[in-house]
Amino acid sequence: MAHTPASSAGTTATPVDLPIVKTEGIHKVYGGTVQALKDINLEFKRGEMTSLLGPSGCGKTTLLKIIAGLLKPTAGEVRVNGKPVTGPGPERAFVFQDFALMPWATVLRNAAFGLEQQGVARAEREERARHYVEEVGLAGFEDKYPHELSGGMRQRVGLARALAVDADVLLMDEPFSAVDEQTRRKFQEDLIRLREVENKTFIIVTHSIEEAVYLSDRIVLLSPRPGRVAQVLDPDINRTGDPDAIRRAPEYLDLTDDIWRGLREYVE
Amino acid sequence: MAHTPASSAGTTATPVDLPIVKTEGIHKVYGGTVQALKDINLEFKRGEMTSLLGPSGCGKTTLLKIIAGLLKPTAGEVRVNGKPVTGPGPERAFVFQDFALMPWATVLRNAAFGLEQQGVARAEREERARHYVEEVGLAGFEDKYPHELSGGMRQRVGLARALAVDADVLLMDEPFSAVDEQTRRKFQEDLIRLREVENKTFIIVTHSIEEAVYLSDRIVLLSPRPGRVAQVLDPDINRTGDPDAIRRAPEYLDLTDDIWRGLREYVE
Amino acid sequence: MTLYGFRIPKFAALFFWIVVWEIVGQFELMLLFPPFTEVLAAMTDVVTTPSFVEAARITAYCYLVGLSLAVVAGIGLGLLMGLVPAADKLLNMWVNIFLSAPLSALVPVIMILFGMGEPTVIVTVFMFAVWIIALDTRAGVQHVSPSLKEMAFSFGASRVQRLKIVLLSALPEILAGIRLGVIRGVKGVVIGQLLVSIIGVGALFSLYSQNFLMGHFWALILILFAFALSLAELIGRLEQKVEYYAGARG
Amino acid sequence: QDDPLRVAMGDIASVESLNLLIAMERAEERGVPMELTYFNSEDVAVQAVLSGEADIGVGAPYAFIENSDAPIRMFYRMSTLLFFPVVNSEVYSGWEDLDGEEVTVHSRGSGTEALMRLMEKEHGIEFSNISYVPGSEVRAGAMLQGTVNASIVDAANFRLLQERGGEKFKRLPIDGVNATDEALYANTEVLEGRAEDMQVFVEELLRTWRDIDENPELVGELREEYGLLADLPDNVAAEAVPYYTEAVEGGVYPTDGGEPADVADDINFLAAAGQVESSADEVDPSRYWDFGPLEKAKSAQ
Amino acid sequence: MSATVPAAIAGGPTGSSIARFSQMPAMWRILSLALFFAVWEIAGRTNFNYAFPTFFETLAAFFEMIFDGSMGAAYLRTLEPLIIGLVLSLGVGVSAGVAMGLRKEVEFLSLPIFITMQAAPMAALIPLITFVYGIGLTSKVLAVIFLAMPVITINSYKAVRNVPPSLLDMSRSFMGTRWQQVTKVILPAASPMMFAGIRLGVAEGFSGVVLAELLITPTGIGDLITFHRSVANFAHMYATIASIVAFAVIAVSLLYRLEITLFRPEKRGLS
Ligand SMILES: Nc1ncnc2c1ncn2[C@@H]1O[C@H](COP(=O)(O)OP(=O)(O)OP(=O)(O)O)[C@@H](O)[C@H]1O
Ligand SMILES: Nc1ncnc2c1ncn2[C@@H]1O[C@H](COP(=O)(O)OP(=O)(O)OP(=O)(O)O)[C@@H](O)[C@H]1O
Ligand SMILES: O=[N+]([O-])[O-]
Ligand SMILES: [Mg+2]
Ligand SMILES: [Mg+2]
Repeated sequence: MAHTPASSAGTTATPVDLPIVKTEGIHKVYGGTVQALKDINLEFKRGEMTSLLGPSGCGKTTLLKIIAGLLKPTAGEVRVNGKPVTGPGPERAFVFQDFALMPWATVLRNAAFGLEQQGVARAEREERARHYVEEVGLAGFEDKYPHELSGGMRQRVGLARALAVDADVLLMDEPFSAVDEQTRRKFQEDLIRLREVENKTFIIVTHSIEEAVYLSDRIVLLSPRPGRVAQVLDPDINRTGDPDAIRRAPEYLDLTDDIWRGLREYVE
Repeated sequence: MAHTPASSAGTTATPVDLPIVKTEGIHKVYGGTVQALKDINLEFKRGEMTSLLGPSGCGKTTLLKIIAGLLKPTAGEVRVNGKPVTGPGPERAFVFQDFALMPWATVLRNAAFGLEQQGVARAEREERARHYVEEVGLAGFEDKYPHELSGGMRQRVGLARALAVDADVLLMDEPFSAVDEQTRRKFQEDLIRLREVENKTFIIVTHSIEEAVYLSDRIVLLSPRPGRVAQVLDPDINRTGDPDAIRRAPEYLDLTDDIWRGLREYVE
Repeated sequence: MTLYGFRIPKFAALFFWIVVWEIVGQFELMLLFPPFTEVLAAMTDVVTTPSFVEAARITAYCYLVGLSLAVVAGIGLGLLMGLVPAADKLLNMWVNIFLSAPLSALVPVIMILFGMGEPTVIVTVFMFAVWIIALDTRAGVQHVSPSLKEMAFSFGASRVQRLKIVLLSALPEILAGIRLGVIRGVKGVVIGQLLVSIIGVGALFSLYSQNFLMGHFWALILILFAFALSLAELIGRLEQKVEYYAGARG
Repeated sequence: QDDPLRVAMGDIASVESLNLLIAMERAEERGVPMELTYFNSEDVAVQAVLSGEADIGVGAPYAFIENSDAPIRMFYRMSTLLFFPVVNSEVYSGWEDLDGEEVTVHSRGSGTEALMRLMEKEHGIEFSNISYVPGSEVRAGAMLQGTVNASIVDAANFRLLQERGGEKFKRLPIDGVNATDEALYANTEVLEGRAEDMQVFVEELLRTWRDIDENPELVGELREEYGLLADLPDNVAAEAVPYYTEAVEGGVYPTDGGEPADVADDINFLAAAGQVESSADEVDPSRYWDFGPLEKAKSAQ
Repeated sequence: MSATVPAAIAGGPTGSSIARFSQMPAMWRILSLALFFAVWEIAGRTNFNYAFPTFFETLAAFFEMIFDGSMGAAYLRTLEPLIIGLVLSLGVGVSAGVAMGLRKEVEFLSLPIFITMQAAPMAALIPLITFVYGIGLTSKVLAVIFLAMPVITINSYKAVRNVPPSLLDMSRSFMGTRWQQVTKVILPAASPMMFAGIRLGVAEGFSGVVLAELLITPTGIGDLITFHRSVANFAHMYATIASIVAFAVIAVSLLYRLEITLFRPEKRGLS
């Protein structure tokens, strides 16, 4: 089951191996009757990429939004850098499944939106946003509007927006689900490369076992409603070098099969 | 490039190894300017499962619809069992990306729709539809309405409808793209099993390299617009036994990588 | 809405406003509002006069005839526009013009063309209701999932069958259009009767205003309002049923 | 029994319509069924007569006939124009003061407007604006409140102004105006097709008008006898006799039902006011009037 | 439907140029107008109704009224209550709608009123207004407000309510204050539907002012209509009615243009 909680209280310095995000006894009940999450105790280490995997409706999105501070848990607490979360904070940034771009704003303004709300001056925020728009591979598209982009490109804007605010933790809810297979595959490879450049902590919700195994340092499997932590796995896969090599590593294949055997029974 | 055409003219008997579907010099131009397909010459053998794979917008759907008789080619001809196609016919059945179910009809009535149009009496068509609804794993859901089903289950209804008319050729346009990853994986396994029971010819459009390699006897790679046949591949993978074994077969992995290397440059 | 932990039902707000109305009326704060109790008292007076029954009959008759014509013509027109692109290009502009035109300005024309009595009121109801029904039907037809149409075609459905599928698929939009048409039709019947000639409810309005019967006037207005709202609610219910039955479309 | 003769009024019946209502009752007693319909303005009533929804209309549709050549003809002159131009004496004292000022009349194309236009010509002045406020009582009310300072009202409301305002309101002189206020008209088909009924009706109109001319008190008696305008509040009903007494004195109700010379006067008046383009010299009265029923009725008496 | 025959097969270059020609919306509009006017002209010439003028008679009457100044004067008169009423409806309607969208308790109290006002035949109130406020400007302005405001309010309310929840979450997750959320996300996201409501409201406002001018006292356009009807100048009456209909339609489409140029940068150049 869940990891044993590490000592957490009172540390002001946050060494690299201490958890940057910690959930303690999270419960979530919707409308008094629907128990979505039950006693979630998890730790997310700085600089790691964690996937939340589980059957549909098990509470993945709910958990991610609680960590983001967008939802309040019914019981329990989320701590980021040791401080309890009471709402959204500058150290966390969200990437949305449906992109959540403003249709009336250009790529650049969308990417700079987090900074705009923080009151960063126009010239500076546009410079920073421009940098990340390039980093996610959209150089030249700065003045386009979202409806002029494909799904994959729109999600790249969402990613640039999250990167631009320079948060430590990136929370992504099925970021590739509205994107076609081949684009998705490319995106995954880009994400691995991006991780090497940016030292961020990623928490990704996904339905894809391959994606989880391919991308993450750690996989949290949730059980069907009420969502509990069923298993925490640490794939030991070398992600340096050719990304294609990962997909044929025996550890990758074994883990994928393992997880599939565990989840198959819940499918339909 | 394309296979050498087999002798085609005038054979009334259609031995198993003769192509059941043949496209000859298919061109398709949309609205006078958009050339979607250019000179497509292909043969589909009876009982085989063929995947059409290619970057977005390369004309996969167009080709499938031309074969189905839903679209007219600008030039060229499709022959099914040697007879030129002029429109939809009873020997071909289509499975739609968005399921195309009638929301006001029950699962059973949806599955029986093709038979209803053929004028089959109610009792008989319901019996046949019921058989296929069970075969696709929806026993017990006959009287439900589509909105009461999950995406995967809806597509199973679409499949049952296509099977019920007992067509020789099943044409499927990204049948799993609106279905979540885990369901999709299950569905693929079921499709392989179904193929063993029903002796049908399948033509499947997909974006997923893994899916194409996993499922098909033959893969047709189309190049970006104007779509031409870039390559025809015959994966030599043993599909009997454990379906999970396929995903770790070296031939499977090699072919997937090969194709990805070819397609990657077209992505975004 | 909850207040101090208690759930307050939605209609409670209406009671609040009725109380406000009564206070405004009692203290004569606004000329427009006589005390609500006075209006209620007039209500019984209004519904028991013989002319009310006759007015209600004429009004209901004109309304129902006009609305039925509008439903039939609107669905037909919408289908035509949805299915025949050339017809759409020719007619769409007019449907939109009539939808945003001040139709009350047309009543004098209708009056001259159709006479002073019921036909004009019927045509007015028709004019108020038909365009929105046509436009919604058109939208419904155009939004029928192309794959559903292809499905019917590929499984060998006949023309009639395919038209049936189009109609059934467009049903939620058609009903939404009819609901709007029903509401607009009530406006039409009132405007028609006010402008055209002194028949039906219009006659009662003149009677009350000539005799300075404010309470009666309001009572009649409330009856009309209640009629319009109940009709809209009724169609709304039906719509929900279809929406549920049809599930999430597309 | 015939279909009733349907009379279309452009307004709801009031005290001023009692003479017509009495004549209709009397015609009914002589076997001509009559029916009254109200429309919400005079021009709507004309449309009703034209389209055959009513047989007889109330009004003076000269301009309408001139412009449309519609087959309708007037056949009985019910009243002459007796209006009182009134000004607030604190503001104006004569016609000359109204030059460049605003006056308020009943409606576009009404006799009140025509009268004011004629006065403009006669006195060589020009109003800055003519605004329309239907209803004499409404205009009188506005004058009492001081929101209107120059208007034109009927006898009853002129009396009201004098009662309430005394010296404050001054009547301006008008000379030599003989114009029809209200007449009865009908479709030519009706005039021919139902000539006998029309004759009876006109006979009763003449009789009633003469009776009232002799004795205005009769209106009150007959109202009760026939139960006319029963739901009229008592205080309003009590106005009837004084109103007719005064109107008869003022010569509002001619007893001859009209004659061709009146038509010429009407046309001169309306032409001066700019409402018709014809001039009396060139116009044949039969374009507007059918004196047939009136002549027959007179000779039958 | 989808099986359109490619132009290349249908008729070579001619076929495709016809196809391209017929794709031009302006051409269809002109064609549609021309057809309508032709039918009007022919119907008028058949004299099926004494009061039905031909199209050209109407057009001549229109220009006559333009040049003699009566049309201009009438519009000046009509526009006064219309503009006052619309400005008030816009101000009150949009703020009330947004307030209802943002605050539950405002919604609870006010929504039933506006729903009633939108669904009910508010025109029935016009005689009542006259009754109470007389025949002046106030009554006409109120008539405009009664018809225009409900739809503006309800649409503004729905627009705020229909802002995609993920956009709200987005603004919140990037630390937007409530004020930033409202000004930077809710209002821009709500503006298309709000403007749709405003367009409907303006159309209703036209209806209101015409009704007022026909029912309360004939002034402006209403006066032109009734006057020309009373003297059987039917071509003038038709011209007046056609002009107010056209005016309303043009005003509504200009409003749409304005919305696109001011608030919808992403749609510029699309239509
Ligand atoms: N606002 C809400 N009110 C009531 N129930 C809700 C609400 N949001 C989610 N739920 C329920 O809570 C459970 C968990 O929902 P959640 O969206 O977190 O699941 P998920 O794992 O993200 O599912 P999916 O894989 O389909 O995205 C589901 O059963 C859902 O129906
Ligand atoms: N009705 C149409 N009119 C004009 N162009 C069209 C039409 N349908 C498709 N096209 C164009 O033809 C090309 C091929 O389209 P098609 O839908 O066959 O591609 P596809 O390979 O199925 O793409 P995807 O992978 O995105 O489904 C595309 O460039 C598309 O834009
Ligand atoms: O009655 N109307 O509100 O149009
Ligand atoms: Mg989710
Ligand atoms: Mg496709």
